[in-house]
Amino acid sequence: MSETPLLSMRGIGKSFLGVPVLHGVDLTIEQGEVHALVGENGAGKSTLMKILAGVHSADAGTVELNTGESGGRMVSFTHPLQAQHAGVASVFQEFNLLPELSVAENVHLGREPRRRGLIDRRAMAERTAEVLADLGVEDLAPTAKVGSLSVAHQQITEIAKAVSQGADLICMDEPTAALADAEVELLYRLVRRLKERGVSVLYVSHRLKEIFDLCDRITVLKDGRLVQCADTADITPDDLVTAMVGRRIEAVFPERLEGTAAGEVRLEVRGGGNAWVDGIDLDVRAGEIVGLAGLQGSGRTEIAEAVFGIAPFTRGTVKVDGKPIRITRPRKAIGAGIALVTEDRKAQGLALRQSVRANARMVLDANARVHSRKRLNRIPGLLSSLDLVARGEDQEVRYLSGGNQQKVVVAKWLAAEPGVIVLDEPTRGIDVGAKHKLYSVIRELAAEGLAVLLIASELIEVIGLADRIVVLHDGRIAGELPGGATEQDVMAYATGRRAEESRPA
Amino acid sequence: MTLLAPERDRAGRRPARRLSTTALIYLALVGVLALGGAAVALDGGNLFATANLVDMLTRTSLTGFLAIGMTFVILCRSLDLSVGYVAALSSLVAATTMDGQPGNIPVAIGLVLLVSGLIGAANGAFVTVLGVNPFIATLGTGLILKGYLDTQYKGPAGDVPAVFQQFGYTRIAFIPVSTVVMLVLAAAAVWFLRSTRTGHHMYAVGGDVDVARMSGIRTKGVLLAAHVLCAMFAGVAGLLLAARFGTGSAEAYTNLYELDAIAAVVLGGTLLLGGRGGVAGTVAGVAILAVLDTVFNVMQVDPFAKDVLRGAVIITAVALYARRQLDRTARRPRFTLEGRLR
Amino acid sequence: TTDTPADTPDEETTAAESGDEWFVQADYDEQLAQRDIEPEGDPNTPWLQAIEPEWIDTTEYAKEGGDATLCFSNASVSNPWRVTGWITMQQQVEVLQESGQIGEFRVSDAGDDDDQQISDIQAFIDAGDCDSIIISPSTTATLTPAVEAACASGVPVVVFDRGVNTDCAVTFIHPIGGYAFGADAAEFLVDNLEPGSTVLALRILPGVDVLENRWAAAEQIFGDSELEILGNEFTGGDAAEIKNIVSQYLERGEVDGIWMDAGDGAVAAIEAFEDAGQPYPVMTGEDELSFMRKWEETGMTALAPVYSNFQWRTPVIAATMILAGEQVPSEWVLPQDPITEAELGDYLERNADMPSLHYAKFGGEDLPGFPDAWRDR
Amino acid sequence: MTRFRDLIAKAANPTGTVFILLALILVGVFAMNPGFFEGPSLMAFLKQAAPLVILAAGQYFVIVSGNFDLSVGALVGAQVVIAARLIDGEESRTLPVILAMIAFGVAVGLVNGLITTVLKVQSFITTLGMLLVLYGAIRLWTGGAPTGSLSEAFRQAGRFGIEDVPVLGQVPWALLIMIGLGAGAIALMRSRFGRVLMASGDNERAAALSGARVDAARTAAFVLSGLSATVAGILIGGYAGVSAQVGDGLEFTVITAVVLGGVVLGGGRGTVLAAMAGALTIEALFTLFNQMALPATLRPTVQGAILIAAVAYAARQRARPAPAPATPTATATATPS
Ligand SMILES: Nc1ncnc2c1ncn2[C@@H]1O[C@H](COP(=O)(O)OP(=O)(O)OP(=O)(O)O)[C@@H](O)[C@H]1O
Ligand SMILES: Nc1ncnc2c1ncn2[C@@H]1O[C@H](COP(=O)(O)OP(=O)(O)OP(=O)(O)O)[C@@H](O)[C@H]1O
Ligand SMILES: [Mg+2]
Ligand SMILES: [Mg+2]
Repeated sequence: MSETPLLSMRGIGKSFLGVPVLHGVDLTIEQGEVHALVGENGAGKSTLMKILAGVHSADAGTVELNTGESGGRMVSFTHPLQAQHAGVASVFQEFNLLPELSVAENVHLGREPRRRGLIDRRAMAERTAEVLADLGVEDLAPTAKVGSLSVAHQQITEIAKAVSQGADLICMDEPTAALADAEVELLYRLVRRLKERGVSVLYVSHRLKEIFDLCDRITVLKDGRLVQCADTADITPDDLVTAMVGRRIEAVFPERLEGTAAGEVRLEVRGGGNAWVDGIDLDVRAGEIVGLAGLQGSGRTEIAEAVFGIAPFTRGTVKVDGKPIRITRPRKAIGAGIALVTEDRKAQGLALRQSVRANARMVLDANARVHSRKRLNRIPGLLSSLDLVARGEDQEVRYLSGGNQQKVVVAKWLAAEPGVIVLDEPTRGIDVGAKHKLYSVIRELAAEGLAVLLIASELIEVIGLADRIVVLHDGRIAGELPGGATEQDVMAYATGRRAEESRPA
Repeated sequence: MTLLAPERDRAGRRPARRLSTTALIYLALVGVLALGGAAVALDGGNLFATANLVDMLTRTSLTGFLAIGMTFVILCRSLDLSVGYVAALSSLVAATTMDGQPGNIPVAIGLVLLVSGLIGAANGAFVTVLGVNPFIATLGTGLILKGYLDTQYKGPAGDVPAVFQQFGYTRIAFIPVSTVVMLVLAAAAVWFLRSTRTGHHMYAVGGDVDVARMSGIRTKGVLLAAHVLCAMFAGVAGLLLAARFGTGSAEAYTNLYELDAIAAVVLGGTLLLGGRGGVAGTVAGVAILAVLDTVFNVMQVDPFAKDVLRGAVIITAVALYARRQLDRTARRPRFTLEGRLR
Repeated sequence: TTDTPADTPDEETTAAESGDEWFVQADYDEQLAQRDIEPEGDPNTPWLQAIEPEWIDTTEYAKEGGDATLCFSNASVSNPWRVTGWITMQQQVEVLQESGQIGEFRVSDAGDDDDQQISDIQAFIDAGDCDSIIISPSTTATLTPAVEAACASGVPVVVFDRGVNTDCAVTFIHPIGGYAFGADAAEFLVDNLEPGSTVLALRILPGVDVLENRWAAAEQIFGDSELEILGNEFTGGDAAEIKNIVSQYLERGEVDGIWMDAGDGAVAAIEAFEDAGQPYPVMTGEDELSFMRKWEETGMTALAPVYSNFQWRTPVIAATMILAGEQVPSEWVLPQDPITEAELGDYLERNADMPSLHYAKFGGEDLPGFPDAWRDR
Repeated sequence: MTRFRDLIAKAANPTGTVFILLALILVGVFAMNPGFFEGPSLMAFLKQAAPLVILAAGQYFVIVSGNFDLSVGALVGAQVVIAARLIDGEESRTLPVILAMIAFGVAVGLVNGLITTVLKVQSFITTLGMLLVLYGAIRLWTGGAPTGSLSEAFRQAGRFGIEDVPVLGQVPWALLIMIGLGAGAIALMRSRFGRVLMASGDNERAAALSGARVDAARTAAFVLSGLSATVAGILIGGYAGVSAQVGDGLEFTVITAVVLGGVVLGGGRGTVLAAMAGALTIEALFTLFNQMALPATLRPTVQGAILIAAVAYAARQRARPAPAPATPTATATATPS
């Protein structure tokens, strides 16, 4: 690989709303290589990729692209289309499909094949079928409506869309996040095929195994800075983790606060089940942090939603503080003292155009049973104890950074003084400082006697914070581990490699 | 390469086939015809007598033109409240340009399409460039046109030559020419939405502008095109008015044609939120309204009772569609009944 | 097939109103003169009177056996004047049905939509079983082709109220007209106000010919007078709008006279003077009862010009006459006398049971449904 | 200096735009007719404006929760006709009929709300259908034109006021009712209900997951709109009496007013005060047209142009980049209140 690199980005800087998220990052990608971009949540991987794809424009730095016959030239894309024309295709982290259209229409959206000026649907279907066949996908009809597909098939559609653009460089942001094992296998084949054809791939993933299986080189980002760029052969998984995290894992999580003791069972589920989960037995005690671990799609969010009454359990029993209760709506859950920090804070947690104050008191305002003057008066104190950074309580939350938005969400629930709090991916997409703050908040909550149910995709978070870890596999509890268990143990259950023998049927 | 229907591998079994929305609406049309026919028959009449068929079909043409145009903008998640004014203005432009001279007809048609197209472009520009909500933008355009019409034309003006009046009056057997033209344009619109890029992209723009933009679609251009087309169809409606009236009439805007058109589009199964539906459904929606009107007319229903019934029918129909859409977002279950027994 | 009588480029109309001028001197002169002509016929049945009728023979339409099917295409019943007239017409029809002259009476209401009315008329033609078609056109010019088509179908056509630009109908029934209405009102103001007085004109809508004619005549007369016209405003016939406008004029200065092109909402205009603490203006409204009652109550100087509501009786009678082969006037001009202060008490007494938004000269006192049909509409 | 900057910032705020527009129009009116600002004529202006302001407040609740109410014009008309027919000149019936009207307004709002929230019919269609139903039903009931007449007592609220107040002349009841209801609306928006309503319009799902009864709040907004139409009907009927055309087209005027007030169709943004200011602005604009003796037929044109320009201006303001946020270094913790 001595020729000029396909892509070289130099000194890329980017700020959102005054908060820098990338500081002078360099990235080079050679022709035909699979290049991994790794880093913690919020490290800036997606942002860097979006700059390359023309979704965002960089505040500083240069991008030199060496595709096709045109020699190296400086580019600065202001629109995804420009990037596509220059040979850079992207599969974004958020889905980018139109559910009402068919697979073929989505794959060719904006680039419909035409015959005599008219859309050639036959060609569209044929080419889509070819692309899919090329990718080794056999069970996806080009005419199927995307809205009716499984998440995995939608992801495949996205990839097919990128591939069909005939790009020299394809960027994939966590393409396997929604895929089951067999489907991941499919993606492996797919990436290798692209590589054989001389296409370069920029591969963003949190799954270390994939990175070592697939990638030639690895670039590590941390807090928006380039930490390391190495050949895969020259680095071990342990080194990589150290590079990503930058400190020893144990040091990351605050110690359990003094005086925290597991008390009475506050939340008890027996044989809980609905269309998405089954046979759930769960106890969360006062002062206890229970982690829920599992792969994507294993049903963690569904348990949270069932406990909170969004998609209630249709079988089994739930007791809160010893009292049996049928939680059929969020209002009932809130009345019973349960709080849920949802996984998607923008769609489910915040009214983005309202002020910090309005959001923070939303739960109190909406529920007469928890509303009180005393609690309202506590809100400012609550916000400052969370170290909220904002111009004031009147600022609209959409102008806050992700971490601060999350603090507002947490504040709105704490304002209601719940007895049980369920946190679904509370640290998703927020920066390290804010994460740390949240970790200590979670510890404090436990110390105050709350029962905490914590869902996190980052295994280390569950391992580092939870007193007990309940591992899900395919909608059922696969096993239970003590806090501090190894990732391998958790993964053994999560992947279904190990099932708990001792569990009652 | 196996091309399994994805539904099957997803749920493990093929769900009961659902009728497409358009098919459902045509079924509804048949139902309305049957019920209406029965009601009229009980009343001692015959809904399918030539006179009534002609009446029904004639009613479809004017609303048809407006509703087809409206379908474009609604598909793009926009709206046009100015079509009634555009139609009125177009009837005047047509009639004054023709001025009784058959030779002027081509110029007049061209001018009408130009003027209405420009108004549509203005609507589109307000929405896309100035970022004004379409409801407000087109309401504003409507007001501007109203002022112009009231100031400029103090009543009917212009004179439509007899040749052009044929457009409004001639029939082939019991099918009025205007209805044939409407159906031809509807077919063209179906083709346009299906086969041209701009038409196809309207679904994308209405479905999700961001996705459309990220896929390289010039969303503003598409929206603009939808508005231009909508206004041009309103221009054609104005031509029909001119042909029917033999003159141009500013007063035509008082009939709230825009609301009729929107009602027909929505009855036709096009989502008011954009991204789904089509002209085929719209034609059925127009037809349903026309059948109802004819039935009311034949049965001598009080004109005010007609309004009540119309309002009720529109709400009921949309409520039924909404019901169908509810379960579409449902998440796929993992533990169905058999899962539980497992 | 084609429904147009077509190919008859209407020479007589092309010259007429293709422009935007509403004033036609000849028509104006004729209408003003007609006001002073004694109509033929019994003054007790003004709906059967006619001014300078030109009787025409209708034997070609004569039909044996009575029980005729009359088809009526109504523009709308969207304002109180039309509502009153429509009730009168229905009552008249009942009488004729009882006497066996009319069998079925079929109606379409176009809701003020010209295009709709064209369809309605076509439907009558296509049905083929109408013995006569009665049309109250929603707009003059636009309904012309449809009326021509009705004529061409061979059945006798009766047009009333607003006209059309063709004389193919067997008879066209109407009161004297808009110029006379506007002139009656304007002359009254000129006569009852000092030179230099101010007058505000309140109008309903622009662009409606009967209304435009009223204003055109008034402008003519005001132009020759020494009255100062403060403005002419469109109110949409909405009382609140009328009161707003009058109040605003009163804030800026005195208003001595009010000219209105129709009576609905006249009371609101009067109240604006009361609320502003100003003396009552000299005022012209219409023979609408709430105005006439207010007029009597306040004792103000006023006139109720009339656009004869009783004309709604005439068309059905005319149709039966035609079908009986009797002569009818080719243009049936009905009298249109304004109600003066001297007649005010009399008309109020005769209509004592009637609701507001009823028209004093509705001419249905002798019909069997009186007074319930109008009172409990 | 900072105060001045604050002022500029407020003005640039889309919600602030309406106050500037109102001020400009009033300056125009003053230039044409300085007498406008004398007590009595100002009072008369406010008396005329009161119904629209009250309707704007009602419509605001619906719009801010993410819906439309196109049926208010027809409802105002219906209420006036109902009042005239049921009272039929009998003073003693005034109060019972007003109660019946309130019940009717609530019922119409409730039906609008339930069809929209329970049957999931878009409010545009629901209220369009309701418009047709009300328009037709009321005319069916009265045979096409209003019958009966209003009592003197009924007309008090809309027509009269506290007489002989120094400087002002008559202080209209309508103005007092407007101020009372306006204050009530502002208070309501600050109450828990208002906050829930606002949140529901901004992010329905987040509100529901916070335990808000989104559907109930939205239905309540329609009921409030129905009530505001009832009060507006009482005032308009009282002000000018019955006519067949009353209420026609009011729905578009009132939506225009609310939007001029910077309230965004789609929900979650704007204040009720600004919405009411939008209604005053429209009324002031009509007054200005009148003072300028602008030909009546041209007025819609000017109105349409101003509407588009004002909304485009507000959209521009909104699209501007966010105000400079606090930098992480200058940690400004939320101010304790
Ligand atoms: N549009 C935006 N506006 C404001 N802040 C943003 C925006 N997009 C990203 N950020 C912030 O920039 C930082 C980097 O985000 P980015 O999405 O690039 O992280 P990432 O490395 O892809 O994380 P993950 O692994 O969670 O996907 C985060 O703190 C995020 O909150
Ligand atoms: N059996 C299944 N097969 C495929 N997709 C599923 C299945 N069950 C759920 N999903 C979908 O996968 C996505 C993630 O599922 P779920 O929310 O249950 O996972 P989770 O364990 O909470 O993971 P995460 O919170 O990390 O997304 C959802 O969109 C869900 O609809
Ligand atoms: Mg990312
Ligand atoms: Mg989840």
